[in-house]
Amino acid sequence: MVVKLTNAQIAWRAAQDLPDGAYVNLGIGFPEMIATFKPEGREVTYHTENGILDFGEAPPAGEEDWDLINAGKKAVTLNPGASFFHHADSFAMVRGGHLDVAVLGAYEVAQTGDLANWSTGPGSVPAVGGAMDLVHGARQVWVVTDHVTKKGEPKLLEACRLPLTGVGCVTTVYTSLAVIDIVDRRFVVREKLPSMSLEDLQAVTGALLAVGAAVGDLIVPEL
Amino acid sequence: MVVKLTNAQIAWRAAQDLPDGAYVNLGIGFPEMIATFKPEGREVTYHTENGILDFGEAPPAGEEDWDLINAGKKAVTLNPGASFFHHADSFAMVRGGHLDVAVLGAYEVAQTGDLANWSTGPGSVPAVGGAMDLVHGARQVWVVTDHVTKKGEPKLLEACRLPLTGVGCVTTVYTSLAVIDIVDRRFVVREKLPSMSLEDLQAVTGALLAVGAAVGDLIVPEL
Amino acid sequence: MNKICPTIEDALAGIEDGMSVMIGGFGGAGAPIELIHALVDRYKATGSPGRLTVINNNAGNGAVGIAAMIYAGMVAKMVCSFPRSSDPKAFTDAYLAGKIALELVPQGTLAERIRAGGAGIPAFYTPSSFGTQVAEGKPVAEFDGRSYVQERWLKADVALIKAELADAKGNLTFRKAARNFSPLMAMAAATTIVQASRVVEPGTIDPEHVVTPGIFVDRIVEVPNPAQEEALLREGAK
Amino acid sequence: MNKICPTIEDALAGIEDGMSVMIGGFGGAGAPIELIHALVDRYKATGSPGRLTVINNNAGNGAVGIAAMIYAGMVAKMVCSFPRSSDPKAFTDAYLAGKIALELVPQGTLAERIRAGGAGIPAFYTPSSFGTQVAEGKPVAEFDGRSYVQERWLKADVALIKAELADAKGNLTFRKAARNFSPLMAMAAATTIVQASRVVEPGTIDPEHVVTPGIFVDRIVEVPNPAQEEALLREGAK
Repeated sequence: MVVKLTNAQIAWRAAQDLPDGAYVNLGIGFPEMIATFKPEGREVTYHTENGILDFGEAPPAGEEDWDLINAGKKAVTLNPGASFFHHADSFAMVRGGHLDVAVLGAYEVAQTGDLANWSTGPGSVPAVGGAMDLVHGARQVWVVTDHVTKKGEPKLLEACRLPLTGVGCVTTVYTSLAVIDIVDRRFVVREKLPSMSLEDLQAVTGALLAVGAAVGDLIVPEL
Repeated sequence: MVVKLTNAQIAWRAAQDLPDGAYVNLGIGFPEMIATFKPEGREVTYHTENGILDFGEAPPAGEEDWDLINAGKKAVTLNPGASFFHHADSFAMVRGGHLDVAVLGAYEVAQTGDLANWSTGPGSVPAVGGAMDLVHGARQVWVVTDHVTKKGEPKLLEACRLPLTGVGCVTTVYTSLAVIDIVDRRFVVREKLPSMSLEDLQAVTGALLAVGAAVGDLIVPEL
Repeated sequence: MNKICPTIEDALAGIEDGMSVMIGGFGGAGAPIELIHALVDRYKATGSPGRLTVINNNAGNGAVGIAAMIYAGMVAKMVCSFPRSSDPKAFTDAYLAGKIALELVPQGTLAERIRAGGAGIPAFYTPSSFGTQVAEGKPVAEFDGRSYVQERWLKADVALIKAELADAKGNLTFRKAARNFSPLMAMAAATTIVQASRVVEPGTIDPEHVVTPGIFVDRIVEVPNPAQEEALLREGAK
Repeated sequence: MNKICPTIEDALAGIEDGMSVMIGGFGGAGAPIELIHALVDRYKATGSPGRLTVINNNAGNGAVGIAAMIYAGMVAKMVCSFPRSSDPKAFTDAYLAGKIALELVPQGTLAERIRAGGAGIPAFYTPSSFGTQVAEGKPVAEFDGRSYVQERWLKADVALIKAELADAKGNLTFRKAARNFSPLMAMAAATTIVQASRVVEPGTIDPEHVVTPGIFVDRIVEVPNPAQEEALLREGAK
């Protein structure tokens, strides 16, 4: 049986691809873990929708300033060179193509790059936040996600079934089993767990997997 | 023969109508004189397109700071409570309806409120500046002008002949002979020089003059 | 042109049934708690102002701030991007019971629509929400081969915002990420009402450091040591 | 991510024939004279970059700054609102001789188009210029009974701007009304090149006082005691 990656390991793997000097927005929750695993020596500047550029780690417990929070409403700190700005300027950064990478979670991703991550359908309270802006602004849009749902159903599909967050926006998916780029409306496997065959991966994926050059081994540390 | 008002006297008359507490943009040149004649005790905050609110008089000669200028590129000073902002915020103030009054010069004004003040037609270098924004942003748009051209032709017309600055935008015209409001696409005389009959005024005006309630006397001090 | 009001009640005068009210803040940062609760108190005492449309990024948390407005029954509609919080019960219950309407707007579109309202831009195009349910019924257009959704400006009768410094002319600064939507809302509301932690003399705020120029502000009331919504909630406020 | 360049020439690297160049400044306030003249010197020495489209509120004054670019023959087109100045001979002669093209844009529309370029808004509606020659050929639309003109975003390959303080991360402040178009141009250009009167350590500029956050800035060169265009002209510069 394949031992799939933990969320921390998925976050670690995505973090390895952060370009030096990049401006990055990490979505609320799971994607936020990526900051923890930024490789040494690489400089990354984090943006949060609520109006801070270049924020740092969480403060020690008890030292929070609740006017200094990120989009997930968690307390943060500032790095030297940080700045504050209002929401329109913040989303000018997003929509205007000034971010290098945005990372989000997903309910479903389609081979076309469509993303569904905001609504599980009627009956609940819908909430979209900044996701619909982020997916159309950043130069690269990454998704971090388990490869399948809790019920074992594929999350990577030919077409999304749930309400869309954005059309043709996702560039790379980091899953618990593989790293998959979306190229010309196809899932192209860049890396997969070495313990798994391509056929195994295909079996838990809802769309045809393509292979670019060689498929690398997805190897991550114990975390 | 009627002694018409000087530009200073026209500016003085317009200044008497500045509402207390108003935010006002005075166009380059002649309209700028209005600030000189602001009635005592009335508080008016001046806006300039190039990003200053609440600027004051010109500094003494030799003490100019050429980074502290108005839209006419003249050196100004700051009042306590002044602020700087960029051009998009500055025109948000203009276009967004935050100014109470904008005052401009005119080549021609039509009874419909159309204004022509930027181009004398082909052959010269066209230049429009901020006028096209100002005429559609401020709550009141005043024109200060001689009643007729240098050749004695009417400047108040049924329809403008020169290229328009804005459509249906002018609310009041302060001329060298009269104060005329534009109401329901008609020129309505509010005041005229006492030495002049309505017929005399009509004779130098290129559109029918209406009379609202009583026509007041346009009386200004020697300046 | 002294915009300073002696009391919160003076500052809030004229807010009537059925008005639209923009309220600053993102989560607890920037929430004008004292202004909101004075309005809730007025509603409880007089039955007005009710049937309000409230515009905020969120839809209340716990039982304070906007959640208190919802519990009091004075909110008919929320316009927001993220009507969830650590404790969204006030809104969730009212919404699922059909007692409150929701206009869901992507966060960046919400910010831009408010700015457009303040800047006299009646409509603009954005890529955000193209091809999604949120864009249903909205005009779309293609520019340079890419598809965009047309969005309309958003204005309001009143904005309630929290500032750090204010002067009598209405110039404002904000505290850290409490800035968020507040400078935009100040532009987009017919009447902008500000609670400031400190009122200073005009000229005290460096003209280079003014975030909201006074032209966008109508009334200011000083509220020293204001409550912070998130801190309140963590202290267990009900 | 140190954005500081050792020399003006390094900062200006990569500006090529035919590019669009936004240049900050309104009149002489904010004109990045040293950046401009280094580019003029390069053109005179190498014949490149020529055929530039220059975007500025004005079109040069006297014989310095943008006027020097025009005299050198490196400008194919001006996009501006007011191509007049106390001494507009450089532009006027070139324009009347048919050697330079002009796109005349109302000042507020110019500012908003540049902001839209930086903010990812491909088009917006404005009342400005409706019913005038300037709006000819542009789509119009009615909103709430009022007529508006559709305007497109404006982007550029390069922005040349003048700041007061800058840090290695690209954060900027400006000096008084020298701010004008510069923060917008920094957003709208693919490469934003800044001359700063003083380079400071990151953290020196209070995060509340940053006017242009570093994300909008690519390269910075320190130019202490920069020339001020208006002052130069009044000193009789040729």
